[in-house]
Amino acid sequence: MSQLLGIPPQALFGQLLLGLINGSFYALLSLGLAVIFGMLNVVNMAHGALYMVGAFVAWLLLTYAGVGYWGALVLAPLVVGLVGLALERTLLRRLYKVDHLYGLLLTFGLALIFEGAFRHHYGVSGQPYPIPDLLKGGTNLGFMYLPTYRGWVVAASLLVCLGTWFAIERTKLGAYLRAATENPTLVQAFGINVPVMVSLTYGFGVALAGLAGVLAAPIYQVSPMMGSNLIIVVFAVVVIGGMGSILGAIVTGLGLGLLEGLTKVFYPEASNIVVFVIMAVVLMVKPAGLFGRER
Amino acid sequence: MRGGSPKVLLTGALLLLAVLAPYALYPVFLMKVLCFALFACAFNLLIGFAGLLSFGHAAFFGGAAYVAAHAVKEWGWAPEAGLLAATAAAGAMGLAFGLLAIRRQGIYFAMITLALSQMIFFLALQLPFTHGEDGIQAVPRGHLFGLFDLSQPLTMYYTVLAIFLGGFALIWRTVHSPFGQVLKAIRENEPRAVSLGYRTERYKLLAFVLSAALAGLAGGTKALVFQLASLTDVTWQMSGEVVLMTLLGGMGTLLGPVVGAALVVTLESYLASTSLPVPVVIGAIFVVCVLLFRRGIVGELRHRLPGMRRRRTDRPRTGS
Amino acid sequence: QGAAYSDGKIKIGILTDLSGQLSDSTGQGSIAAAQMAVEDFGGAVNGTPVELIFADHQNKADIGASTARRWYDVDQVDAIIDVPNSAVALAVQQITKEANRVAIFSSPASSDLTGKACTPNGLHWTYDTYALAHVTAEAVVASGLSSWFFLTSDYAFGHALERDTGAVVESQKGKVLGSVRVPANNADFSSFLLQAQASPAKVVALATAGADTQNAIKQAAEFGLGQSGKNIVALLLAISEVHALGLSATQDIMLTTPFYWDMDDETRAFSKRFFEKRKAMPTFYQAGVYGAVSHYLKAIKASGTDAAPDVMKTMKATPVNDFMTKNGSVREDGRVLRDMHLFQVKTPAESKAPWDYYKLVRSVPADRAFRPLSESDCPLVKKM
Amino acid sequence: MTGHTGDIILEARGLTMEFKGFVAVKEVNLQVRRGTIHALIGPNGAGKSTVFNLLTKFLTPTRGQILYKGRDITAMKPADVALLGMVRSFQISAVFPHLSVLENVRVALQRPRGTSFHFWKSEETLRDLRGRALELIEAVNLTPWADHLAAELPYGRKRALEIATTLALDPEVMLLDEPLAGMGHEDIEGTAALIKRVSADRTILMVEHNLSVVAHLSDTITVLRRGEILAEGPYEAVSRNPQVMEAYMGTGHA
Amino acid sequence: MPDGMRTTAARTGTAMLDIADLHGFYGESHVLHGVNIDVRQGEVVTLLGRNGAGKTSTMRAIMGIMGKRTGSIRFQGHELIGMAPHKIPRLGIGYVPEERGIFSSLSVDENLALPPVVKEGGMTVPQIHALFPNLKGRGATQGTRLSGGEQQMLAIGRILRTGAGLILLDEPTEGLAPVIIEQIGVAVRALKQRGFTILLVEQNFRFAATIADRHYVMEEGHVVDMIPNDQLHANMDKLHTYLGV
Ligand SMILES: Nc1ncnc2c1ncn2[C@@H]1O[C@H](COP(=O)(O)OP(=O)(O)OP(=O)(O)O)[C@@H](O)[C@H]1O
Ligand SMILES: Nc1ncnc2c1ncn2[C@@H]1O[C@H](COP(=O)(O)OP(=O)(O)OP(=O)(O)O)[C@@H](O)[C@H]1O
Ligand SMILES: [Mg+2]
Ligand SMILES: [Mg+2]
Repeated sequence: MSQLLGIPPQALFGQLLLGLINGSFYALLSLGLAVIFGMLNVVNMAHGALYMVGAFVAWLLLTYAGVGYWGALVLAPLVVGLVGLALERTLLRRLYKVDHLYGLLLTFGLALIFEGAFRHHYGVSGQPYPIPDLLKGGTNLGFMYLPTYRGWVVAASLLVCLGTWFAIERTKLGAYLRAATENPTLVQAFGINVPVMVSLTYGFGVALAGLAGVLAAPIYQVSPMMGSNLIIVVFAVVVIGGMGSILGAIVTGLGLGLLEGLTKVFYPEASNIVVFVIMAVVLMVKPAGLFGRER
Repeated sequence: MRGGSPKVLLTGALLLLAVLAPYALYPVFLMKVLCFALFACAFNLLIGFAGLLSFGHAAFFGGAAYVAAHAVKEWGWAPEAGLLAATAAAGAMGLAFGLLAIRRQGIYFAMITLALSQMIFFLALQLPFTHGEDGIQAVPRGHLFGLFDLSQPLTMYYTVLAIFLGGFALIWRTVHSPFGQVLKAIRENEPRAVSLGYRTERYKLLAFVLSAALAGLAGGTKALVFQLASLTDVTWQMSGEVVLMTLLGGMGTLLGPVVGAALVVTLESYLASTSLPVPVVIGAIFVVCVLLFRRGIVGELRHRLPGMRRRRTDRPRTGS
Repeated sequence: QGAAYSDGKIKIGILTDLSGQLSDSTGQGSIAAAQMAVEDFGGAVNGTPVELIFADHQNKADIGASTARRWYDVDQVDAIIDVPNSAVALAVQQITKEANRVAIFSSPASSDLTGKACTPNGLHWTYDTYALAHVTAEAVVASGLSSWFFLTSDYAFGHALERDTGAVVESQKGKVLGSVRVPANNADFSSFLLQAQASPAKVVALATAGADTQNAIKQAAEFGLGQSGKNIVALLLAISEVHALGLSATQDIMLTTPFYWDMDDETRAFSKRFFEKRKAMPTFYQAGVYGAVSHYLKAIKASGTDAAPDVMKTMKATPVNDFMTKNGSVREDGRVLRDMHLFQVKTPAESKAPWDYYKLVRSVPADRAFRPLSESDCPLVKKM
Repeated sequence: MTGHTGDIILEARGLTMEFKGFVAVKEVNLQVRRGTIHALIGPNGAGKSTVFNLLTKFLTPTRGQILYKGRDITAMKPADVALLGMVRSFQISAVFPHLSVLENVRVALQRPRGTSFHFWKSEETLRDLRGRALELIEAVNLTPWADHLAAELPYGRKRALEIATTLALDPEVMLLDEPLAGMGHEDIEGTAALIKRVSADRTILMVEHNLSVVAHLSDTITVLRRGEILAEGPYEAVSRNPQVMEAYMGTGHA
Repeated sequence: MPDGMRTTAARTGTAMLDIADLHGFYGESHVLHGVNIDVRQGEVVTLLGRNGAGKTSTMRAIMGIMGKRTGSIRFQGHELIGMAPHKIPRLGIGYVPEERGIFSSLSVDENLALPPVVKEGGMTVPQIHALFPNLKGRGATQGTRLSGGEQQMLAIGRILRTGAGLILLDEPTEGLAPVIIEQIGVAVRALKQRGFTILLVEQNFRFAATIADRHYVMEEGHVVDMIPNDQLHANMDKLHTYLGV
């Protein structure tokens, strides 16, 4: 057992890298949540389920339509986004006038339906999804063996995160979004169709979840319950980062991935709860989260 | 109580029904309904009368079940002592949760309670006394006050009924107490309550602790009824379930959670022996309730039947 | 004579998981297996019809317990069979004793069911954690792989497996070089796999279950654990899970099971029938349900009554023989003794047909596979 | 309330409030004399409500000091300020919508009793407050509404209810934020008269746009503009101040 | 409530904007009680009235961002009541709200670029900078960091970019220093010269008198009078009673 006690620095390095990989998943998922919360004030409890749907769509495309990974990478988020759009238009929209908590409850119910329906149809064992040929294999970095696919996941999700951040903070469309978050009425009075923008935002937010699902499919078994446990952690990430803060979601996602990675080495039993401990501490010191604004 | 004879009659009829029920229906089922009804009522005290949505109430319910089961099984405590311990433990947990969460509102409050309850879940999985995923099994029911043999189904039933009625009465009293008045005022307009000189955080905290303790009482009772305490009761899905019961029955109505709990428990036990996917049905009910019947069954009834709406002071907060 | 059966009916309840983690390896397949057993028995015992009912315990101990109670109290169920999920099984064990009926556990793992939680009314049919640990450790060490590293689910099931397996490894002069406790429902194993990879141990043993095992196996393949000379041993793995993961992820993994469809003519015959119903080969859990139902019906027929004490006595006195069980026996603590087998998963190249997944490494006879009575903490067992 | 009029009961010194670099209130020195009606006027966004929020501790000032009866209350919590006898109303009507009018007032009346944490007592223990509550309701002409939910009141009546609720606490200092906003003519007169009446034994600081009422009621007027005090004094003086005309009243009649 | 009087002056020309019997509500409170207003192409028209008279509400009703409204608002032949709020500005109506509505999460440049261009002939950014020199060189500043007056300029400037032919200005001089008010007066006259039509809410009617063609006076949610600018002096007493100053 002695190897575990004195961890050589390279091994630690490997663990940090893995933490970063996980963190990029957290970042991608919490980014979607943050976008949705920022614009719609809805805590999207269905996010984990839609992440699962994203992975399943990829699998279905492969199994029944012969569409491979790269096609799925585009199509699955699109499908999930359209599902989100439909949900927003038909259901969520009716709740904006009442307490935000009803949005949370509605999406909670939707999550149950999605997960239950997939479980009913496809069972729980999950489905295998192969790593695409281009990304098979790995590199021996000396201190660890890094599967190429994992490297791709980090790169892809960081790219999407930064892209989203850029789109929201640095473009015209992003300016509309930010302005509409502050004062939707006035933005409407400038001739911008805010309701459509809100729908699209929700669609985009859940499409991010769908994308995360496709990225996850080759790593995890594609199973109906894959999102339900992850989502609670992602919520904690968003709360720590500050609800609605884009940058907060990204930075906290990565940071917590790293921290969790370290915990897995030094005290693995606690690695599932470290996020919640950090959350409690952060909220005591900064009630609005690390990057959040007091509302 | 004042409030016209129809109310007295209704109360009497319901009581009679509760007393006679075990002769018609299966007692364990009834006891389960009562446990969940008390749990939902306790939860409703918070959401319906203080406007706070806790998404972590399973921690109190399930946590207290472990405490009761352990005290009775391992320490050989009498059932009443076990229940007391469970209630106190849940109250203490509520105090800890409350101190952390109560300053936040709405969604933040919900998320924080959710996260805290996840900690309790992991503790329940890890601590040796909980026996991990096997739970504490074969908990003896013992003799209440050393006199009544609780292994007799009817004795157990009437004990559970008494506990439920006690808890319900306490909630009723709380809602209709000076404290309840302030609570309602805070729910309606917190800044105004502050400006009148109420330290609203303390009131909300007390409400939270009360609600947690009663949820604990329900959980402890359930542990005795089923003679086990397991992880099921501390999962976040259980927190969601109690929200569903309350929503379905009617938030902020006293009887609503009872009706909601009875419905959900019946539904679950019915669905167990069909091939319908349980979560889908539950989820669909959730969605329909949120979209169409936000007032819940009892709430809608009261809204529709003019005779019942003499005073609509128990309505939940909506809007912003 | 039909009159000897309490309510003119033999009623068997299949309490199983129809929606949760275990629903693929038990669930509808368990029900189907039970139906096959009843049909094969002719649908009646001495003229008394056999009725089968089922329910989903949703992996909740309280739902399982209340279903069991209602079945006994209201529905006059005579025996409950299957019960995946140890927490539910332990609760049902207790209730069955109080109701004085019969429970035959074919799917749960916990060896406590015939240990400190044993009752005169319960049989533990197919396997248990002790057997998995012992058979795997003994057989793997005997094949020359003696240094071990554990990936252990951080709850009672995982702890028990690691403890029991580790003890056997060391008693066989093997070495446990390290272990890491994996939190439950943890989808990402990369960090733990890396720790395993860094260890010089030859064997990486997965003391995990369900989705955890699947994700661990999938990611072990991704991180090339096999290529780096590690032998992966899954302490609990059902064929449905191997099927779901595919051979490229599972190849070369070693696992212990009491049943594989392609062992002999009898297993193949049963499995073929089962496959026609379910479009999947039976798991060892489901095969166990068939055996349990058959044995119960045989005992009822032989004893001419459905009164639990008599039936239990007959079941314990009768040797167990069915398509999967050769010379099995039921011990006084309720443990069914049967041969267990260590298999290795074939490589995609070795696999010749769909579901052609396993090759036998070695078998361990019934008397060596299970916990001896001398070590038992079952209160029913009178110690000298 | 025996304090002689004339001494300073509420004072702000160098009060400054910044919101993320935006200075809403800047170096405001305000002295409210006991027993007077003091009006705070100024264009929208001048910082009147912010000053109110600062004085009643709903906001914490960036800089400056607040003294109430000579005591520094800058670091106090809002509820504690109310307990000291300084109670406010809100600009946007602040009633408890789903309590009845009677209950609205009673919630305020029950506070000094100290039984407000008693969840085991019956509501009936509050029954004896009914008389006093009805008196207050009568004072603002709400008697016919007493058993209605506050939500059912027309806007102007809600403002009246708010005043009744505030009065229930028998505050030494009342801060009224636009108490007449949204009221019809007849209500304005009645409410203005009510304010005058209740001011007899207390101090009132109010924000109000209705200049004729301000002129009629107030002893002193402070004009705020862009967070700063522009002018202060009796109505006659202030209304002739050209700066005030320009910034607030308009220069058209000069 | 008696109906507001109908103006005859506007009836003669073609009204660009024609508001008839407009009622408006905020939730339960009924704040506009039958407003009648006409504005012709190229005119500068003011709404005068005390605080709370309903001037802002009238503008919000035109823009369709008020809870509920009934009656008729016609703009160049289009009926605005019932139209989706985001379509109204696209007809060529620009709105500068009372509270300015500068977005704090946007920089000055982003604020300026925010409203989409709806018609040809809007000002370019250099032209706006020439009109309001204070905004030059402040592009990267956070919008709400600007002084109140500068925010007002920004709010007007961003609407000028859009090319909207009718501009609703709600109290553009509120809280502004006299110099800036003067500057805005210059700007409004310049706009008028370029053919813009302007509906202006003003408390400061001395300022209004320097730029407007006609004045509507509102009280308690309806129009009580209409005074052409050249008759302002003759009507000074009346105005004093209306406005209470
Ligand atoms: N929480 C806040 N964050 C940022 N700025 C604020 C905040 N609250 C107020 N302000 C700003 O401070 C200034 C003063 O606001 P305040 O509400 O005190 O004005 P007021 O004089 O009461 O106006 P009114 O007559 O409209 O009530 C305004 O410009 C406002 O935008
Ligand atoms: N959002 C709202 N909800 C309820 N009532 C409102 C709302 N906005 C304005 N009011 C009320 O509507 C009436 C008219 O307000 P409006 O803002 O149109 O007046 P105004 O003439 O623009 O006044 P000011 O000179 O203060 O800007 C007022 O009584 C005001 O209190
Ligand atoms: Mg029978
Ligand atoms: Mg206005």
